[in-house]
Amino acid sequence: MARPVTDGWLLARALRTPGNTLALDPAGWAALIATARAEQMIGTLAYRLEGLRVPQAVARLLADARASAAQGRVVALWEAEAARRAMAPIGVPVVLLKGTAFVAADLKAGQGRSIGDLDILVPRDRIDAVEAALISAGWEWVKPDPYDDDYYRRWMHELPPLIHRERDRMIDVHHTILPLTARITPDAAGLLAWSVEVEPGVRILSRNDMLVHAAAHLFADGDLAGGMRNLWDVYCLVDQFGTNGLAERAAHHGLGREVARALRLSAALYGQGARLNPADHLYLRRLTARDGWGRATRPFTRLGFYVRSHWLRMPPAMLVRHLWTKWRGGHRGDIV
Amino acid sequence: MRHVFSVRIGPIGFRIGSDWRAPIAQMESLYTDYPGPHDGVPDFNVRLFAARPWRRVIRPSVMIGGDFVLPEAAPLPLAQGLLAAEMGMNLQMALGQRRYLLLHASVVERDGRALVMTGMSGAGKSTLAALLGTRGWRLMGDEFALLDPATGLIHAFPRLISLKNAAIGVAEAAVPDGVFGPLLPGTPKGDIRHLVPNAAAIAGMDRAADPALILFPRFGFEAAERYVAPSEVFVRLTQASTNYVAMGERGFDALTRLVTTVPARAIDYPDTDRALAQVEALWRDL
Amino acid sequence: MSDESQEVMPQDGVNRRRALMLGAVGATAIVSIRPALAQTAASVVTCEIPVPDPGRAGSYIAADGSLVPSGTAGAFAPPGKPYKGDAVKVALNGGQLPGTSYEQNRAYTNYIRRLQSGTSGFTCFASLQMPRG
Amino acid sequence: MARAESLRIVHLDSFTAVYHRSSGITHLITAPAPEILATLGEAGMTFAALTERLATDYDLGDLDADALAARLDELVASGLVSAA
Repeated sequence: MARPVTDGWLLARALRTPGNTLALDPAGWAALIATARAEQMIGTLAYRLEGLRVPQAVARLLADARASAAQGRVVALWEAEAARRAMAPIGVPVVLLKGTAFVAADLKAGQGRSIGDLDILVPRDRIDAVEAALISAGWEWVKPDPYDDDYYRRWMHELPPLIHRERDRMIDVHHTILPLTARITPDAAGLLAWSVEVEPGVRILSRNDMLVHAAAHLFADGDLAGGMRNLWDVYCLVDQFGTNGLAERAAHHGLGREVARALRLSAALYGQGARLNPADHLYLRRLTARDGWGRATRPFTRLGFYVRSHWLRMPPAMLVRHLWTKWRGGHRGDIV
Repeated sequence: MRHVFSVRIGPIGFRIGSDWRAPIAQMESLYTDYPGPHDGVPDFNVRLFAARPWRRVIRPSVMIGGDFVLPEAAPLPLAQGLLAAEMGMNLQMALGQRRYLLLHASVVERDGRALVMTGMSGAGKSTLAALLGTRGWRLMGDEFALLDPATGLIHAFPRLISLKNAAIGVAEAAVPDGVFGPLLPGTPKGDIRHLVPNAAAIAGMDRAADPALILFPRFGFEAAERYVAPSEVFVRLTQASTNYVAMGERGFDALTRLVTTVPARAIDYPDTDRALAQVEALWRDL
Repeated sequence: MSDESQEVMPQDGVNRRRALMLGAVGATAIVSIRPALAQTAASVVTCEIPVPDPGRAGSYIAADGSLVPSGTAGAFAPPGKPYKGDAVKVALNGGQLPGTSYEQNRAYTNYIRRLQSGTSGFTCFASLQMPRG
Repeated sequence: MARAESLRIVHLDSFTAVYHRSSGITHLITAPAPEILATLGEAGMTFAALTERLATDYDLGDLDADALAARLDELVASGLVSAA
């Protein structure tokens, strides 16, 4: 390397070619670990580097991260099981999304992955029944703010978040994978119809739909926060299952462009590389905006993507109203 | 970051970065006899930074960041930058430590055996540990006991001793040759002054010890002591641990082993002299 | 493992049959340990814990915190009024509930530790198990 | 039919600490819960068999089936016992 890498590429290269980390000096290791923690990928890195002859201090730290991820997996699967038990009486299976789905099905993308909330997908016409079943099983509303609540119910693709009163864990109940205000409307019924059972009452999306969801979440919804991790998911899913039929499925959901971009960017970061267009480079600049202390960098690029994420989600007049309400409420959003 | 200081406290390495020189200079001076992180790689990072670039110079206030952060943590004035650094290090341990079961406790050692003192803030566990450290005991730490699930041993974590309010005068009188940090008046926790652990504590910080007695001291009452049942010790220590649940089965095994093999007593004490005598008597009777 | 394991787990045919109380419907035998740092900030000062649950008013509280018929030897009459959250917090951390003897305090705090979801005061108890300053 | 889940059980005093492997949650339980868990075992048994077995091993006084059912329900609610 001509000059030391000082952004998210340090992490991307370590994941792509673990053996190269053996050339790192102590400062390089410190930067890699801080970056991986900030991107919530320390568990992923720890599994990826397992067995390498890294310095002892690093080996200990990575062993801790693996133990922590293993415990996170237990807790995530138990939340899924709790939701299954709560929803069994109303006959709605739990369709797991994102991290919990990966660990439930033992996918490569789930190895060491940090998992926050439990995300599930349910049929839109059963959402009231699901809400009632969860509340009777001990989940409670998180947000008392009436604007937020109203906003969720009218415009979002999910219920306002619920938290379990004894276990302190959140559940996000989705009825589709993009906000209703977004300009793209994926086939939510099709997602459910093509889902596959991993055990009785517990299902995950089909492999192509998991990729479509990851891409939708990254490029048609969010501001790319957590993007390095999401693209690692994409890389692992493609590596494990290939892309057979993916383009057709993505087109069916109206997300062909987003899926194609996810494939290019994940290959650029973690795989064999890809032919990138100018916009792709801008995305990568945002995705890797992280320094060796784990700090967010490139504030203007981040701000641009933050505004874009809202633009995608809402019609302009609504966006103005939303940002105004948020601003008045003192929420500035996590843009820097 | 502009200014950087790395240090190892017991088994744990830290890298502290700061937008200002002053907190780093204070740490360099107070931690002067401490080694650096194993292999040069820190376990945790702490960042002291200005909320907005201009707040580096205009009414400078220190935000605490790091690998693990609590939302809504309030900034401290730059004059309390040393406290900010110490809080940042504690926070990394409280939120991020996964190798050792972390017990909010002070620990001293004699003959390879550890006395663990836990209880609410203000119970005097820091002060007692500091005083015992001058009377034939080795101070292992005043904030966290690091219980190793693999061995059942307690590892030392002798960071600067954090003395609050009345304890400052007590320690200054009892440890006249001690090295103290600057007096930090008016912090969110009252007046604070740090005491550097003595040479024996620093030189011995890589020696783990076998836990032999758990004490729940309580200051401000007539001298008394009582037996504490294992189940009560268990529940109280789960609540005195910031990572018990996150440690999973390793935490369960470590803690049940501790409470079923190590005796526990609650002691009330009216003044520190009495407390020290009570501790010595209990220790003799083990 | 402690010596008690022998007592609790009789080997078939060796020990004499030990009395086992199944308890009344509505009592509880399980307490779950919650994380000490991941709590939502519930109000500690304003919540209250009745001892015992109003549904079992009149019961006495035994040393281990279980509810027993009133007048049972070695058990304690219930306190007249519910305890405030902050008083319970102090007691759970080794302090004393106001106006109690040592044994009485232990019985009441054991009762509170055994509170389970659905019992009055449980949410308050749960919110008390928060990190200390 | 009910069975005890995969558990780590350590008897402390009048309370018993139980680690539930599937959930990662620690419970502190007291009589009669430890005895019920030990009797059920991971193989499990029916309610009738459980009642009979407990009555053989312990002096249950006047056996109250409702109370036993309530204790079992608590164990199911905590996740320590799975009903099948």
